Amino acid sequence: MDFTLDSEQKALRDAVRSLFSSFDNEQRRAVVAEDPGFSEEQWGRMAEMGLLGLPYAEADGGMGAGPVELSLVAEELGRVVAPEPYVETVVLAGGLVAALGTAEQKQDVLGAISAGERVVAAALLEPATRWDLAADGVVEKDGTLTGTKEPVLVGGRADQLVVSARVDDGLGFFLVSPGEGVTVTSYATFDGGRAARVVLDGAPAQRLGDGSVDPHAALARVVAAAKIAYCHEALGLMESALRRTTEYLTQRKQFGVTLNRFQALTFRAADMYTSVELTRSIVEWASMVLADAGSTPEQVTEAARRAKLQVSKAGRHVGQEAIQLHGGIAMTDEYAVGHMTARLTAIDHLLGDGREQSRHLVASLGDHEVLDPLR
Amino acid sequence: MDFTLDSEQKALRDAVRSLFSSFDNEQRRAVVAEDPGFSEEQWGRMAEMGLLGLPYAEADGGMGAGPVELSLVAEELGRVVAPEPYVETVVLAGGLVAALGTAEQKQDVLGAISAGERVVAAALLEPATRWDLAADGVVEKDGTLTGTKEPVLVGGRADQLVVSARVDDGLGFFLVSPGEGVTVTSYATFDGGRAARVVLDGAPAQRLGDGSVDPHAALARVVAAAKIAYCHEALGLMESALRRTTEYLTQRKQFGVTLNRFQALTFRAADMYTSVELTRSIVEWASMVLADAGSTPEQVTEAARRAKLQVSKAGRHVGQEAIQLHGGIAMTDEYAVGHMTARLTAIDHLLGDGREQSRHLVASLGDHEVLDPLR
Amino acid sequence: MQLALSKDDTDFREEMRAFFTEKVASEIRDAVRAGHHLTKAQIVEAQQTLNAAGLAVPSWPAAWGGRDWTPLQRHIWQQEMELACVPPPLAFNTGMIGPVIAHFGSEEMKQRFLPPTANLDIWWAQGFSEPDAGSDLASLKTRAVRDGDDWVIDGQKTWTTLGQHADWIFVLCRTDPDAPKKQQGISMILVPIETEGVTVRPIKLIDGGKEVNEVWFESVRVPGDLLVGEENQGWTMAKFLLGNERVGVAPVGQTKRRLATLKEHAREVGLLDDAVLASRIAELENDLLALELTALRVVASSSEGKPHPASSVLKLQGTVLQQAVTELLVDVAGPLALASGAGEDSEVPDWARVSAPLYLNYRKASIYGGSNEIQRQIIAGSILGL
Amino acid sequence: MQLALSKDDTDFREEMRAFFTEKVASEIRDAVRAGHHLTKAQIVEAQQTLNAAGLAVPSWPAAWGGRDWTPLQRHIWQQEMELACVPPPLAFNTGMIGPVIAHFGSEEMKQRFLPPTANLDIWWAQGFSEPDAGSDLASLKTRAVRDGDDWVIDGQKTWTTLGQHADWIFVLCRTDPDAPKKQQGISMILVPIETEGVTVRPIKLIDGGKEVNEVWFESVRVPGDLLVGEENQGWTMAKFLLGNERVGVAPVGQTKRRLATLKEHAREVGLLDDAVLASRIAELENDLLALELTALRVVASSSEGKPHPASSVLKLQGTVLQQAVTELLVDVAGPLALASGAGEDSEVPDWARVSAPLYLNYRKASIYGGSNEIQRQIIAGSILGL
Repeated sequence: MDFTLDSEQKALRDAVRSLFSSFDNEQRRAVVAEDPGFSEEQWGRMAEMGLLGLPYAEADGGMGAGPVELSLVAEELGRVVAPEPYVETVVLAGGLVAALGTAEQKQDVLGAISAGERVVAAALLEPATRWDLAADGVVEKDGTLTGTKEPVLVGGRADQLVVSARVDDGLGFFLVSPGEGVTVTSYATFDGGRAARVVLDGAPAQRLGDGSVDPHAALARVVAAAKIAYCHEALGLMESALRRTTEYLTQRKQFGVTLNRFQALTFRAADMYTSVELTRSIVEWASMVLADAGSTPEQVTEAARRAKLQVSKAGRHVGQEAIQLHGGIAMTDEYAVGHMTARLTAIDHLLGDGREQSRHLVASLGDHEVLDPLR
Repeated sequence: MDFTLDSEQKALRDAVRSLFSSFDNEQRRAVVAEDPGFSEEQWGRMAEMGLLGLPYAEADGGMGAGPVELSLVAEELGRVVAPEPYVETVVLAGGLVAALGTAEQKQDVLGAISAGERVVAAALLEPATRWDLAADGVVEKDGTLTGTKEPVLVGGRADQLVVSARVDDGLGFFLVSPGEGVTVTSYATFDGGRAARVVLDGAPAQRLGDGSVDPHAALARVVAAAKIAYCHEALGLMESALRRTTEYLTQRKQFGVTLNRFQALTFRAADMYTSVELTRSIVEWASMVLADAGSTPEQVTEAARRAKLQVSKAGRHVGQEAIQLHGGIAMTDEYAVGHMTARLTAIDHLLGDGREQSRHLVASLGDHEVLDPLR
Repeated sequence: MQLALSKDDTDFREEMRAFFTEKVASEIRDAVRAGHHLTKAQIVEAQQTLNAAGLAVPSWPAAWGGRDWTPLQRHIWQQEMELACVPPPLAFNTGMIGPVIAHFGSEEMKQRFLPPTANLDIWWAQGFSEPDAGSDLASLKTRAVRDGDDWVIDGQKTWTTLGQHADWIFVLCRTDPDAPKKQQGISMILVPIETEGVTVRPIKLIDGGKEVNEVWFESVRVPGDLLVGEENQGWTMAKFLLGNERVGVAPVGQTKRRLATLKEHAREVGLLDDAVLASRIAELENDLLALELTALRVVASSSEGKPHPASSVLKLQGTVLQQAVTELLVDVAGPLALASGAGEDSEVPDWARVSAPLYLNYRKASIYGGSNEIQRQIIAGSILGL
Repeated sequence: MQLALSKDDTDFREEMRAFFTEKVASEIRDAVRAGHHLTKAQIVEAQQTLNAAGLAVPSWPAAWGGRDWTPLQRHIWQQEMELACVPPPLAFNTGMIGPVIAHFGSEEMKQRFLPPTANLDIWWAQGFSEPDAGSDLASLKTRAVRDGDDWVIDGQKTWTTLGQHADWIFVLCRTDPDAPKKQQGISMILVPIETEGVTVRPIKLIDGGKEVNEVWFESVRVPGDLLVGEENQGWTMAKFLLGNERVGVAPVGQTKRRLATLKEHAREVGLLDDAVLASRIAELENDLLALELTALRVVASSSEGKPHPASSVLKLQGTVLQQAVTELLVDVAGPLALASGAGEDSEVPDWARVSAPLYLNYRKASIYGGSNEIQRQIIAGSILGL
């Protein structure tokens, strides 16, 4: 067991950090104020650096990198509250294509994602369900889809959608392009992003894959990978929120002294640090479980749940305290910390909140005497 | 709605406070070290003052006072961590006799309790059950009882027991005297009190009442009254623990200054105060609900649950923080605060802990839109 | 001790309930219930409806529209108003500057300002906080200098809630920079917002709303008679005002109503069957009950302008529960909370769409109006003697 | 990054697990599992079993019985020991004075003391805390004065854990009362407990146990060669020692084992079907996992005597979880916890009877060994620069 990064991983992390080094809250506000809610230029640069194809096979235009590399990117994006839809497009939508698609579909879609030529969105959620991603409010018939998906993250900007739908033999995933039979209504989300209502009315759809892969198993693994990536994004957010808070405490004066003279505040910052460190441990472990070839699907699913449960708790703690310890300034759009809290809140409620993870962990509580992270 | 005490109530409170004014932790340690774990002399004085017959009808030798008066006594006992088994004997055991007994039984038992001539214990719990007081591990047959009750608070000292048992038509309550067919094994409890294992083997028993009162309803009301009395005892404990803590913070020096110079500590004391004030409000309200002739049995049961839920949360908070803010000294038997925490822990787990109350409150969550304490 | 309300109080409650649910426009109450931001016109309409019935300024002196209610009646009035989703009278008018003018102002000033203040013909803004004086209010820097009969004001205020709607602003200014203590040498001056040199700029908050503002004063000249009370008496007025603010600051009724609708939504999405979520709701209900009972205890023992020391508990715990309920509402909404910007054609219900912005917005509750740290300081210092 | 253990480490773990579960007396392990207090003889027997196999002092220098294990191996050793309910080697010997003597002591002192210390032939007590110096250790008042070659010690120590079993005590004494800083002028002196003038008095704690003591020193005379290292070097040794203490201070394995048995008991009493209780267990398991993984991260980057700064997180969160598990165990026991004093003939199970005393006893965990407030101070100051 080894938590250290190798030199290539460090180089990747530094490169991503450098790419976003001048990205500040002022820029972010300008970018998220206009559709599509992220910077197309930056997206292009990410493609040039190979970040958008990071997890895909080289044959499909990708870099063939693993979950650890992906996690480094997500963490750096979190650190600066970058609005680029990395997890949504690369891990979730692209991940479904990589897991389920035919060779041809993979080359087409993943190649286009990797090159930054196509933004792809996963249309999984439906208004009447919570986290049941095998929802069946959209139905396939004669190669077309009918039904409504909402909220679909990045749906308004997407060049292509990966849509879950009910088919005769259960669950199917389809590629749909905006156009005939597809009505997309885009709107802003509270974290500065975009989501859409996607109404399908006999929309032409191409089924992903040749039926040789179990769609439920593929979905479970892709969702686990996306959860873990979100957890790393959240970790970056928390570390930044903590850093901003400690900086503020050493600079802001009240009652004639800087705030770090108030022990009640510094102790709370210490508790934030504790939350962040505990989160880093479990989130990095989850990436290692995902990366390990010996992990069973159940172990991967469970590791993702465990990381996300911790992120839910720590994200609330750190996000709320970061605002409180700052005071009013952190409530403003002009200051970055509030946006970190908003994004942490969004991540908490994507792919299942803490209670949802806990509910599943309770179900397997009797399967083990103690948890053992060592293998 | 009025939270103020009248002058008689204030006089009663002051008299009880005065009775225990010289009772300190040194005395308490001496008293709880020896059986029966409380002071027979003090018990006698309480009888003389009329405290032991407070809630009973004058015809039965009591004072005919109400729940508010009773709550004042319990609160003062809590304030000094008095080990006298007031709630156990007067409210719980005597309360069952008062609710269920025949006129003759009431005169006999309640008269003897009021006069301090007899300590009576309620033997309700059984080893195999949790808070199911209608447990039926003890069975009646031909006027005798067989089975085991444990833990029975004050069982070792009791001159008489009120025992719940299974009878042909359901639940029955019986008067049992130590002696033939009764084996009592007494031991200390972690809060300085005493409990016992009571093994009944064909023990002669006299059924309480003439069958005209529903035993379940009577039990529910007596348990509610006992819960509320315990809540007041806990309130007294918490107020003392808070007072001790603030005194300590202003006296104890560390790093050259008194501890109240450390803001992280004083803020935590402020949070303790908040817990205590919130507790006082709901606990006093519960006494008023119990006292109000217009309250339905359901309202009384619910009010007791609500008070006990708050006491469970606040008692843990205040008890744990009182020790932590003191440091090591509060871990010692020589210092009173740890005993307050121990007693708060015991009360938490008597007649249902916070989770048990919450479980029942959840069941009626849909019965109301909002809670309204005003009538 | 007595549980039941008196017959008078029961009647009073019925009267309040009937008025609030029958006389205040249902469109306004529906908007409040849904958690939407109200327009200025809606807020004005609601307050004028109350004022016409003598229900806008019950705590004021009777000569200026106040009612000689008991503390319990005032509590019932507020509870019923909140439960009925009636927007409360604008606090800057009825809870802050109104009582200050009534208590400290000249007869002339009272006659000029109190009636339009009660009726919201004048919309007041609060000019207290400054960029460099947050919790440390007394370190304020905005200066007012005598020039003949006039005052000339220079400085900057911030966190001015709803300042964009304001007609007037009451401003704490430093009038004696040489005073030995920073609390001395402060005065309260009334300023028409249209005066030359006053600039109001809304601050966008993290929930996307613009409810607070920065206000700049550049050589703003106002007549001398707009000084409230006496020169350098401002800190006394500020304390008087903030004391009033704290008493009414635990919006128990509003939080109860929010929790009731949350419970309904939880049932709709099937979450009331989740024992963990249901127990969070049940325990929050209990916490709110304890808070409401504490408000009843505290309110009864407060005397005019001198709040019960435990009123800090109301502010502290009041915001804790406000925030807990808004947090729980996002949990009930789950992923649907992401549809915060969706329009009315969305199938995602309105309550789920407003949940996350509401949650983010309410992070302010423990900061503004005397942060929870300030409340703990008050409890530790004034009550516990630490 | 790499999840799997190497083959060597896997083998190492198997070896440890086999040893602890097969070679340490099962009566001792059962007593630990049941939460009973161990006798002195049991603690000695366990440590001697470990020492005979070279497993008592792995962190010491190899010359004195240490093993050149990796940090991960040391972690595995501790985990497996705790999971197998083996009592760990006495911390005062192997984690405190042993390393101090090995690092600061003379060759003669090492030869004299280290072997019997490793084998628990000498039972050491810690003479650090004083009645008026709790968290503020450096303000200690116990004095040692040179008299010829000897030291004469006067003062009082307290919170001396298991001092009633001790053969020797290592004492921090003030040897230069005129030193400019209170941290200077302190020395570490070894004292045989049987020396005339040493009095040990057990302190009864709130759980009824007597595991800590007061120790008085009245004109206690010991030879000069019992000074460890140099005069006035005591504070350096204390910091060295307390740094060591913190690294191993998160008994994750012990808490995991407790939670596992708690889960079993919850199942027995039907509480695993209570979703709220079950979710508390599941979330505690997750918290423990995060703590264990943090220990693995931190341990790997600690170097000898210089703990990773985040080791304060281990102490802080380690005690939080220890306490949470003991609190939850009382909840599982419910009213049966009241039978704490019952004998073996009671039908109330043993685990329920020990639950409340255990809970009360573990309130100490966040106080002793550097209170959680001290840990927060360290994190805020040393790590966050506040």
